[in-house]
Amino acid sequence: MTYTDRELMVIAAAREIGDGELIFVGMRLPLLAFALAKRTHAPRALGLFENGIVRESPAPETPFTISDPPNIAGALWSTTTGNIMALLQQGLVDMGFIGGAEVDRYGNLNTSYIGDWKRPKVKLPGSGGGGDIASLATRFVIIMPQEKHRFRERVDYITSPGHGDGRDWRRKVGLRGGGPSALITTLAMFRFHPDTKEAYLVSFHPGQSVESVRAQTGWDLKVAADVGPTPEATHAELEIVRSCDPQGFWTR
Amino acid sequence: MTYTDRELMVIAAAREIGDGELIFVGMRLPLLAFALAKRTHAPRALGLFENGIVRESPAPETPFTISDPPNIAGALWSTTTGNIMALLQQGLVDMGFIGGAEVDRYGNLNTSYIGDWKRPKVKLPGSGGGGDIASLATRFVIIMPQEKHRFRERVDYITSPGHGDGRDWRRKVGLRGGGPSALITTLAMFRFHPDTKEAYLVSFHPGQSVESVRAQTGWDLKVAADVGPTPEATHAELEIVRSCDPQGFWTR
Amino acid sequence: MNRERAVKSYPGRPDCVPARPRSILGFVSKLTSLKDAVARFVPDGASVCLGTGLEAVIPFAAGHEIIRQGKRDLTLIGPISDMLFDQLIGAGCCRKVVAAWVGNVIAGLGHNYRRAAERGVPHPIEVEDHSNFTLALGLLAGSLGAPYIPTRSLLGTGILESNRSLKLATDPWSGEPVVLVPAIVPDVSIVHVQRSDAEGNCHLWGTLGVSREAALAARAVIVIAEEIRPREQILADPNLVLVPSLKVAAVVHEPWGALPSPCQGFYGRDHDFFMRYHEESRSPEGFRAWLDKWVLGVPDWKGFLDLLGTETLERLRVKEHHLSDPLDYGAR
Amino acid sequence: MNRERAVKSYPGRPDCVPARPRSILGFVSKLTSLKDAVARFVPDGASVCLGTGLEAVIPFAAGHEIIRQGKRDLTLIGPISDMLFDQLIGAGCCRKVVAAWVGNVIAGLGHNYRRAAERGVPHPIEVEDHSNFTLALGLLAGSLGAPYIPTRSLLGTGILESNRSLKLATDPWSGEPVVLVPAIVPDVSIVHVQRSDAEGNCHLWGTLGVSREAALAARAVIVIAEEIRPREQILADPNLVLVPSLKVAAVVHEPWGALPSPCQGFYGRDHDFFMRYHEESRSPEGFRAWLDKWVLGVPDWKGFLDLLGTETLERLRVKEHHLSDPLDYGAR
Repeated sequence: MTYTDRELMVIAAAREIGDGELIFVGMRLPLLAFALAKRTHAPRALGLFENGIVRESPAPETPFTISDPPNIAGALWSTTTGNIMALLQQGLVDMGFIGGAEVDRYGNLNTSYIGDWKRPKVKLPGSGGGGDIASLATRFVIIMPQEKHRFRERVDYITSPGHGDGRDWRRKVGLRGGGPSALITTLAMFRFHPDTKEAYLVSFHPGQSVESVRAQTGWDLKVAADVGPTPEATHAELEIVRSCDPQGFWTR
Repeated sequence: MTYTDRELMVIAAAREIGDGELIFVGMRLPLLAFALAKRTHAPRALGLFENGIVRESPAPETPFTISDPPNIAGALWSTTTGNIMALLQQGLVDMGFIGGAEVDRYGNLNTSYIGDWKRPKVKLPGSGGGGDIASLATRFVIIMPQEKHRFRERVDYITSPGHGDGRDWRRKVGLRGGGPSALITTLAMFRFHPDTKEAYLVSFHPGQSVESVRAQTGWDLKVAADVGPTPEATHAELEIVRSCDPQGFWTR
Repeated sequence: MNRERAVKSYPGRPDCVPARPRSILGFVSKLTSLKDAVARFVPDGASVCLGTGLEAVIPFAAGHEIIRQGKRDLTLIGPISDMLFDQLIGAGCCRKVVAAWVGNVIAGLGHNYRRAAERGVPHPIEVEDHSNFTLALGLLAGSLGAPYIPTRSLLGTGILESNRSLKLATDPWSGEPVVLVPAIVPDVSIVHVQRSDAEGNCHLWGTLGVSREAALAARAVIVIAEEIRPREQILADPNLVLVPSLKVAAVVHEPWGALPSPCQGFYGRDHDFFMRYHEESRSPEGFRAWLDKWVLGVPDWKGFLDLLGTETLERLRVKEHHLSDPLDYGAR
Repeated sequence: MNRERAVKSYPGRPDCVPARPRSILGFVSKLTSLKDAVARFVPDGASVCLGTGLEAVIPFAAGHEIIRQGKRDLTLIGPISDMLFDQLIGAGCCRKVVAAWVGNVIAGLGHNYRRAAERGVPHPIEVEDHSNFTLALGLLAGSLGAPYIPTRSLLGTGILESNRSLKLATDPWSGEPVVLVPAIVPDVSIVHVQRSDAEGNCHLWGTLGVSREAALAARAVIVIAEEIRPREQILADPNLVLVPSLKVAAVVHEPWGALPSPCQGFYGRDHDFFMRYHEESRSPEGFRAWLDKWVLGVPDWKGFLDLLGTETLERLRVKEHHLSDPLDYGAR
């Protein structure tokens, strides 16, 4: 059974969700990943949304944005953005998903400025809740398309803090959250070294190889000793993903 | 038509309320004063209550406490204590009423400790919202029984700040509210000197005199040049007060 | 055991990142008896926030159960607390009070509070003086996971001297003085609400006071509800939900559980009860007699209500109902 | 004239004690046309908070009227703003943006925002970068009348560098670094709600975002309502009232006024409209054409709805109604 990179990204993301965990979800692929996890290995996971929503189960039909009425009806709680972010700052949120325009070897994300922020080449939309999730969640997972120009040795601007310049940078700057635990791209999957906190390749998606992934990475990429193909998407997983995205708006 | 000291206190307090003003009301006599003002010269005044209530009109029957259900039904707003106090800190509240166990010549109030707070002779209930009203309201009015031992040269402990040690003390300590504008007692009425900020006698209630009031004041009392009897309670005023306190629970 | 951790007491200033109440998460029913809820989630030495609705929805049923179980060394946190803190102090349950006002609102002073603070009877207590605003801000900071919140209230007062938890500082923008109020994080907050489901998704309306901040700031929440409703009925209005149920450790169905304080839409205030308590608690012996009759002399809240009598309940019961307009959460 | 004072624009960091909107107080009807409300309460140079419900209840009707009236030098304040800020920037109304995210949520980048920030087209704008949390905390501080609120978010980020309004400081208790977020006090906040009375006592439910903090922090509030209801119906649920009406300067009855964003219980999101805007606004000419058609080419919101067409409205209208359980506010 064939599937798209995005479908595999959703499935890989879902596998990062533990049962009973509090997950800061957000839009697009993470929303599908949350729906998948709930219907497979994490039935007791809870989803948080920055518009003020806590949901036990995803909306019956996948909303385009987190504020679409179907995402509010049937919520466990509909409160203020501040009260949701407060759960992050209280240290209660186990994991959050973040995307980015640029990432570097330590998992720092830039969604603000390409080039010098004083005279930007490109003005990106900004943090949204990304900077808060990256700062405060117990761990976070990065989901983004992989292209060499997006995978930088050093990002121009840190919007969402990863591991800074590595090692105990987060502790030194006073960040309480644990930082990025995984990086899921259109080509591969990365984790972060427990000591150096540098991203390393753990698996490549179908049709990819260590070399093809390295070719789309803007730094001298470290590779796991046991690197191999990303675990296949199962038939059951794909059926759920497709039932949540029948038009393939997100995953095609 | 005869009336009690407390009835006159209510009437004098009501006269301190301006039309269209935001008034931090509280319990007991101030609640009656607010009801009276609304039905006479200040129909557009609004009442705030520290349990989270904003009312346009007093409850149909005078409640024993501000949290009795009749004080919530028909409110303009029922919110948190914090949101009500926030209106104070925003500088939007024109006047608040405060009582006290002890007051001094500069209108500082003590409702916390008689004697040294480390080894108190008497432990009083504490600030409640009094310290906040005194700190933050544009002005406040003190209502309390007058006895020599309660009218101290200097209070043992400042719970609700008046004019400190006088002059520009409030500005020096950083208080934004204007401080006490009037002191209404069972015997008389006082105001505060615009420069020295010291309380001085402006009028005495029926049966009292400058001397009798001075005899119940614990400091060398200043007296207004035009001191005289407190303006009489009118028949109309008394009828309203008595209709709000038919059992005389508060005013007898 | 995990549950114990969720309400473990922290010495000194509460850490403003509460322990994750892991075992509390999940969708099992949390319905339990008041006895069990207090036994499990109000350990000796815990900091307990209650009386968050000011003069309304005071969880007297829970307070009396705490007394019956002889809890000790509690830190009581609440804005004005009305008569409840005075009872807990007189019964010897309390080591420290963090409050803006302690007494009997309608009658004035709290006799047990005075005896404890002035003469160490039944034993000495520590008092942390607040105003209603600084207590609300401390709980708000706790609910935000923020270390503190600055305010311009209480500048120049004795409270800054007697309450060592408050710090004087300078607003770095204006250079003006501010008071920093540190986060208050109760080990457990006990809130009385009109209705809840079995998981702790609950609705509170009428007087809020500091109930929301107290519930969000706490490491664990005990919900005492007048009514237990099916989940769909509660989640039909998710904006009204007081606190996410993942914070709730126990749900107790205890009708009339706030008496003699009022509960909007259910019952009014029993004014006379407060007045009688004030008279009867003037002496330690008088208070002891009151306690023996109303708390220790009955096995549970049902026993209290029986003593109070059905006539009183009938008199206090709300008879004129005023219903709000329903909200349409329709989505398609 | 007093009214003008209530929305007077303050240079630099907003003072966190708003001017008392005196003339706003009092119980006259504040019902007015959107035209008048924008003309009187959104002066050139004002700081305006809108789009407080994140992707829902975005006051597009008000935004389009601001463009039609050619307002200039506005400071736009909002968390994610979706498409609205991009439109106001492209139309040349905006001097400064205070936001966590500016673009088109469903489609990504905001073309006008990019042109203005990268090339000064139609003219340069100042950007104050926030996260959703720091923006919410800034408005919360404003609503509290507090000068600032500390947070542990954004430590080590570029936002602390590019947003000079944020200060790095030390928690005096733990000695750990914190970010101080100064109070944000909009001259006027524009909130879209389901229902309001003529005085501005209003009910908002569904997605709240930062709507409450924004309304409480502002010097004045413009309420845009789907329905105008009699006062008794609104005050039958005083806990749901968003902001005390004394803060409200104007009440505008503008059904469908949040389209193409959704409004819980009334209508869904017009997804296609956002996608089409993204395509059509790629070039300045394309945006101009879009603006001429949808905003400048119509006299008012009614005109916009006519262009949109009744089929679209019918498609978006909520047809499955889910009503909440009424609340009993009975008191005796």
